[in-house]
Amino acid sequence: MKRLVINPATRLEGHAKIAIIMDDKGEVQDALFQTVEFKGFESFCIGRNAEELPVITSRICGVCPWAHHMASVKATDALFSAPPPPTAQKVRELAYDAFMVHDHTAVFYALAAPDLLLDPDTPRAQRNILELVKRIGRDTGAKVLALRKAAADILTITGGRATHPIFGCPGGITRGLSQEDISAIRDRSRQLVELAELTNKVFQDGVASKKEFIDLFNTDAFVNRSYYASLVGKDGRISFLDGDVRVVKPDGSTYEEFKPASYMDHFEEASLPWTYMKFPYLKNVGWKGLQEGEDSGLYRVGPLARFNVAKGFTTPRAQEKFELFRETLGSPAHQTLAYQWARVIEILYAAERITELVDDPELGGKEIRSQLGKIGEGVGVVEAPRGLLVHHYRADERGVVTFVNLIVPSTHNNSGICLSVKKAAKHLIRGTEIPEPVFNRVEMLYRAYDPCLACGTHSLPGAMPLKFELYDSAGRLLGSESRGL
Amino acid sequence: MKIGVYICHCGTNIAGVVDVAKVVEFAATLPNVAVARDYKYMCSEPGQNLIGEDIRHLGLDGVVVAACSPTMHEPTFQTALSRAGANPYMLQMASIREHVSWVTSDPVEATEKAKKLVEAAISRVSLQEPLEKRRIPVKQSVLVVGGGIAGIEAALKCADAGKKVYLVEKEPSIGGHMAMFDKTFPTLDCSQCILTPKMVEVVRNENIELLDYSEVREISVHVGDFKVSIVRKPRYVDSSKCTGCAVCSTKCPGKAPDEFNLGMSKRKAIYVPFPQAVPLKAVIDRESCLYFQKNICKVCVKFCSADAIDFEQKPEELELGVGAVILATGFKPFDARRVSEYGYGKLPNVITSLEFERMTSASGPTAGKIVLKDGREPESVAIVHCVGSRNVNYNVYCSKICCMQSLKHAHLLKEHLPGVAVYDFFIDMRAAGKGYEEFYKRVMGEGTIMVRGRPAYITDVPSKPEEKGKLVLVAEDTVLSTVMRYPVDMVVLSVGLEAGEDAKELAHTFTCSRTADGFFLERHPKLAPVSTPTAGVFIAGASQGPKDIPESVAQAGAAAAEALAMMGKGYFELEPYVARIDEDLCSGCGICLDLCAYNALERIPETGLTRVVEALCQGCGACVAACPSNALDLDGFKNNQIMAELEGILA
Amino acid sequence: MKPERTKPKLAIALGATCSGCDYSLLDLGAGLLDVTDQVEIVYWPTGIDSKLEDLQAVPDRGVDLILFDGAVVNEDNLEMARLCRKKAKMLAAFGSCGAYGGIPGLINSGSPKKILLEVYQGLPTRSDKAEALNFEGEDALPKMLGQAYSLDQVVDVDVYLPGCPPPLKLVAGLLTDVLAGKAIPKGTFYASNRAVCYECKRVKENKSIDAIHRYHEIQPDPTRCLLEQGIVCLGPATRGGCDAVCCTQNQPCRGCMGALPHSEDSGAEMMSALASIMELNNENKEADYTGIFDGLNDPLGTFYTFTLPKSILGRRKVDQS
Amino acid sequence: MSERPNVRIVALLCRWCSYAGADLAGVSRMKYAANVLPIKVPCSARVDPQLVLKAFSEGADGVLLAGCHPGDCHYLKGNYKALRRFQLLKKFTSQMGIEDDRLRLEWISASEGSRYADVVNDMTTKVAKLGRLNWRREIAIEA
Repeated sequence: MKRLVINPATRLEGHAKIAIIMDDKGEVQDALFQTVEFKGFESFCIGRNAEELPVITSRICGVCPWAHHMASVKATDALFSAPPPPTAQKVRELAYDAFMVHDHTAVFYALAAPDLLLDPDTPRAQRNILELVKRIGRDTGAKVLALRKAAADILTITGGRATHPIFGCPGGITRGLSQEDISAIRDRSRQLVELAELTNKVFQDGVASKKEFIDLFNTDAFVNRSYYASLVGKDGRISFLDGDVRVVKPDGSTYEEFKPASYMDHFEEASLPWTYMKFPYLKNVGWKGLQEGEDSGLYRVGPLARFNVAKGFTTPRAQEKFELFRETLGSPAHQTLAYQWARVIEILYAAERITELVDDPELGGKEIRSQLGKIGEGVGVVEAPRGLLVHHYRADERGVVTFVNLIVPSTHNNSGICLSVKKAAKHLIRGTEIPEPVFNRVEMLYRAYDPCLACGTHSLPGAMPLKFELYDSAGRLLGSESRGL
Repeated sequence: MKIGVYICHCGTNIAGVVDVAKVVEFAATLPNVAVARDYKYMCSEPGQNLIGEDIRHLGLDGVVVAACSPTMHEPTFQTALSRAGANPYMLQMASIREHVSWVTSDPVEATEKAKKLVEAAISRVSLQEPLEKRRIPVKQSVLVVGGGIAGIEAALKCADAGKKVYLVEKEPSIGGHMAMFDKTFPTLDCSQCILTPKMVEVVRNENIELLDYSEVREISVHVGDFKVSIVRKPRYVDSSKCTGCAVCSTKCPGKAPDEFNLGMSKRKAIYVPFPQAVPLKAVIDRESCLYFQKNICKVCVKFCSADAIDFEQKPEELELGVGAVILATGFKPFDARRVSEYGYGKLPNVITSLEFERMTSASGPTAGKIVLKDGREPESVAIVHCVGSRNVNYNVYCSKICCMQSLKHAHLLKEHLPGVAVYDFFIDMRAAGKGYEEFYKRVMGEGTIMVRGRPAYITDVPSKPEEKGKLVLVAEDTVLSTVMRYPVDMVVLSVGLEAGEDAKELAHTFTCSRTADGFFLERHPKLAPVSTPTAGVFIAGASQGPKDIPESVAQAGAAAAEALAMMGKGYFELEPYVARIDEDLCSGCGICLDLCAYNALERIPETGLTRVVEALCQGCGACVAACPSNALDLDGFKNNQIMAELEGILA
Repeated sequence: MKPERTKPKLAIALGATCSGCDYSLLDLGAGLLDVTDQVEIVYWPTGIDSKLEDLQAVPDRGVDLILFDGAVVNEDNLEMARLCRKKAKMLAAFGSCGAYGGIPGLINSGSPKKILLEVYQGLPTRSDKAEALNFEGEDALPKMLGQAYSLDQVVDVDVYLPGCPPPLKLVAGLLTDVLAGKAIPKGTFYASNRAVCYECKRVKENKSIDAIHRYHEIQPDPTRCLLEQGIVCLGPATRGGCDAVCCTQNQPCRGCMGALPHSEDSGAEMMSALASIMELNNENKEADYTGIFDGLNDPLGTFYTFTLPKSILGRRKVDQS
Repeated sequence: MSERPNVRIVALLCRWCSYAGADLAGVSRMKYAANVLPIKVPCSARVDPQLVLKAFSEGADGVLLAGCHPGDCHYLKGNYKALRRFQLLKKFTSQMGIEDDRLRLEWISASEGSRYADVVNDMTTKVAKLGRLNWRREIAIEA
């Protein structure tokens, strides 16, 4: 049996590993997606002033700081009993939509695109955004980057800067928008729509319209029939910031719908000795390990989940794409690779939504803060690009934090990722050899989730290096294989 | 860096406990130490020479003396360094006597501690820098604020010494309260008679520029050179022309209460404050002048042969530069109305001591007659001490002059109205002063009835027939310890002294502080009684605290002497410990600006950054510790020097 | 185009970080391409699929500039830091985490063991409270070092690029200097030597405050200095270079740019400054100032949000037990 | 003191009052614990909190700040600033796990030699009870 030496250096980037456990018959018994990052925010946020948490927790992740910031701001709204006035809400939504474009485009062009658009024979070393830019032509590349910068600009106008905003505060925002700000945003919103259309076209032409890709999507090994959870707006449509949490069964029917504040009655986390990551599952269904189907509490979040939970978008062009998506993949769509497509469509929605908001008279309002009320407890839930994000705080009467609980999307999806990997591995691996295709496929799979483990791992979402380890049932290491290390 | 370390035995004072040899041996091993010696008495001539020799021959650039406390001999050794051509501030002392040998019983512990202090001194001195005492030239001119007896005295003294003097008085005439008094205790010589010559001398002395009817508007406190701006109020009479003949006054139809007589008589709209006024010039009071009020009359213009009247006069502003300031702004009499139970202002024949002074003055409203409001002469008069003084409700302090003032009044009463009954209510008789006690005896001899007790209240409601039409003082005679009722015709309230209304602004303008009771605060109650924390600003007279005339005069002399000594030397010498700012690091945050007690920090208008006004900096370092960008540091106590000492002491 | 002189080699490596520093580089927009044209990126896990071998393959001191993004909290971070030191001609502490410990440095406010327990047992959504405590033992997982360190506390650092994230113009400044082959003195900070106040547009009038307010409690006058309005702003004690962006957003500076030159501890600097001007108008015998700082619930979190590991005390007292 | 505690207490003494007070203790031959290591500063307001933190991190087990009594500051108002800084600093040091008795502010006038001796002895006893602080800013990492 081939025994691979583990180069100690590989541990340096071992922020994510995949361990595959074989049974005695050499059958894949389990596949475990392992992260080793640990920061301890839940602990060192205790003792801080609650209003500082939006500042501190945004640093959980430099890739999706706005998601954490906004979840935290919403949690502190509740903690200080200070519902934000309409103007503040609208500025928040506008900024958040800009963030969605900012993040989704990065993910698409930096990860999905290289996999999907570059010739298969492209050497891995060149499978990156810079290479992609070279391929689609420097001009187009520059254009994409320039257009995307419009999103960064909007984030800077509203939040002072694109990464780690100085923006929200309990009960509102700290700086309102001037007319100059608004017209500056209006100009850029047009560029964002252009970017969104362009991106959708790229995807449509390069992927959605290609049979081989759709077949790949539909490959049984890459389909996971799980529960899905996401926020839905009052109208049952996709909403990034507000609404209740809805969970749908693998058959698409609604399993439960609840107020974000009661998340504890519905989610529970298991933690396993070999990873710092936690494994959430639906409390009322129960933890059956990495199993799909209706009896297993395993659920997934993120773009695909949003598509499977909600009944579409409020903006026309995005809704069009949504319907095409369902037509092509069915509903609910269990094809893990479909995450990418959903993501691309959401870019369009966010851009469209900005063009609506920018003309809303209330946007430039002066009332941007509300009175603080009783201090106590607060749960803030938003749809991060990668899915449901929960911030939950408690504070004493001085507003000093006494308790913090965070569930990040990639944690929600942890089980999902493991399941996908396991299923793919079972399908692909025989014996102790790890055949070539495993890498590409498995990699594509977890890239679909775009696990942002910075909130976990420090790679542009998904581009993390992979390391396989094979264990026997007794947990003895049989072999290992590294990729991208 | 070459450092010399010198450990003193101080006889057995140090060597008796500290193992000096061990300390020397240890010191010699430390970095930068070129030589380490010990000697029986470092402060002795040969001891100092030892240091001098090493500086010259070994070229030491830093010296550590481990001996007594620096408070004791730092100057001695600094001089030793200078004599040998080294900078005196390259010295650091380790106090191994007061802080070690005298307070530690165990020789081992003592020696260890001594070592640490020596090591600290060595690591500190190696970061010290040569410093020079600051010399700031002093302008040869004085500003005296206040034209009362203290101000006049101080002005004359400085002028006689040949210095230019500016005497500022806010009233139309100098003279202050003393000019209002009739007699002065205990000698009873006439106040005017002794004051007038001095007042006249003020105008005669060409070194004095009298700025009457003027006030100090602002002053920029720069030690040695104060920039003062003064506003001269318009008299509406051209002083250069007015002869003081007062014809205008006699013809003028406008009337107003006479301030000089405390409103007990009327004066004209154009008037000369009082016969002996200096300058002897008329002044027009707009409020009562028909021309200013109704645009009619102009009688004065008609009758002024000198045609000095000038209705068009405007306030004029003067800018002065002076080297020293003497504040002699005097006091304000306690307002007797505040003691409502004494009925002043309600009961017609209850008057204040100052009103009584005017009454007895020949030039006063009653031409020297002591009379009741109805013109009768009083048969019985009560004098009450401590009105507004020694009382938690008003002023806790003793106004000091009231006892003698009251005794003087008792005497004057007997003198003017033989046979009048005088009751003198006192708490304690405070007659401490040359000839005072004797005067007290004399007054008692004259038959004044001394009642030891503070009247509870004064009423005109009779409780028995003989009290009809009388003022009744109800007081406990604490000697007989019985409450008694004393019916009298007139009551004189001996009011205490309070800080002037303008004391607060003045203190602010001249950046000197005040004590809780509002009087100016001296730099040291014993050793610097006429100085203030602001170098070059001195205080004299009742503005510093209640005092009588001789004291005021003496203090005025002292203040003058201080100012003269300073100007005579020609410069200030200030410790070299000043804050310095690195403008490349200053962000202009302004944290330091308002916390300096001496206004030594100011914002540079162009850049918005901070500047240190060296002459004002006293070297406390409050701003240095506060400066969040480490742009400020303190010569002699630099951050790195103190840190070095710390590291040395913990090494 | 003809082969130009060999491009400078650039690498961006990661410790304990949110990777916001290097992710924000993408916001250079098209400008990013200009940079990438002129340098050879040998290693940048965030931006490109680079192999660690690529970095290891470079001869020692073979990379002209390595930006190290993140604090050092576990053995992985430590080994990465040491590898970077070995390979870099010039090693830059990139971002507040690398320079001062940053937000991950807040872990120094408690003991790591305690934190593990809290996060893995204490939380309500955890079903199996007993399990998962043998992390430290598990050699599959990198060992926690017991506290967070700034990069220069574990290896020698050449230049500093503070900020959370570092303002792009400062990053551009460093890259330009490197591309120009400019000699950069060791210990150079790519940030201002003056405090944030120097860049802050707010009007400064009188620095004496009677009460402390939290930034969310009042709506400050947008034109006047926040500190003068009683909001604890670390601007006066913090390096500029950020154009006072937080103050512009009506929020106080939290000090991400770190301590000024000659200063070791921006937190202490600010405490001293604040206490000096607090109740400045109430200085008299009677004033005992009890409770004047009751409003400041959390000095540690307020004055050391980004700089705890690099401060003078560095971390909470290590329990002798 | 019978058994000699090996704790070290740094005393930052203002030049005008407390240092003079310490001198007086010496002149009056009052015996007190040798654990105190005096450093002279111009005014209690000169003491930068960094100096105190530095003292702890450099190995001091206790730090004593001493200045003129309120109202008697040679520089008028320096000691008020010292007091306010002390109160804030204290809040921080206790958050950092430094026990209360290790950091102390006292008003000691030039005439209070005995008070200086008492304060030093009392503080030495209390700090000795707590033992050495031996502060570690960084847990050493093996190279």
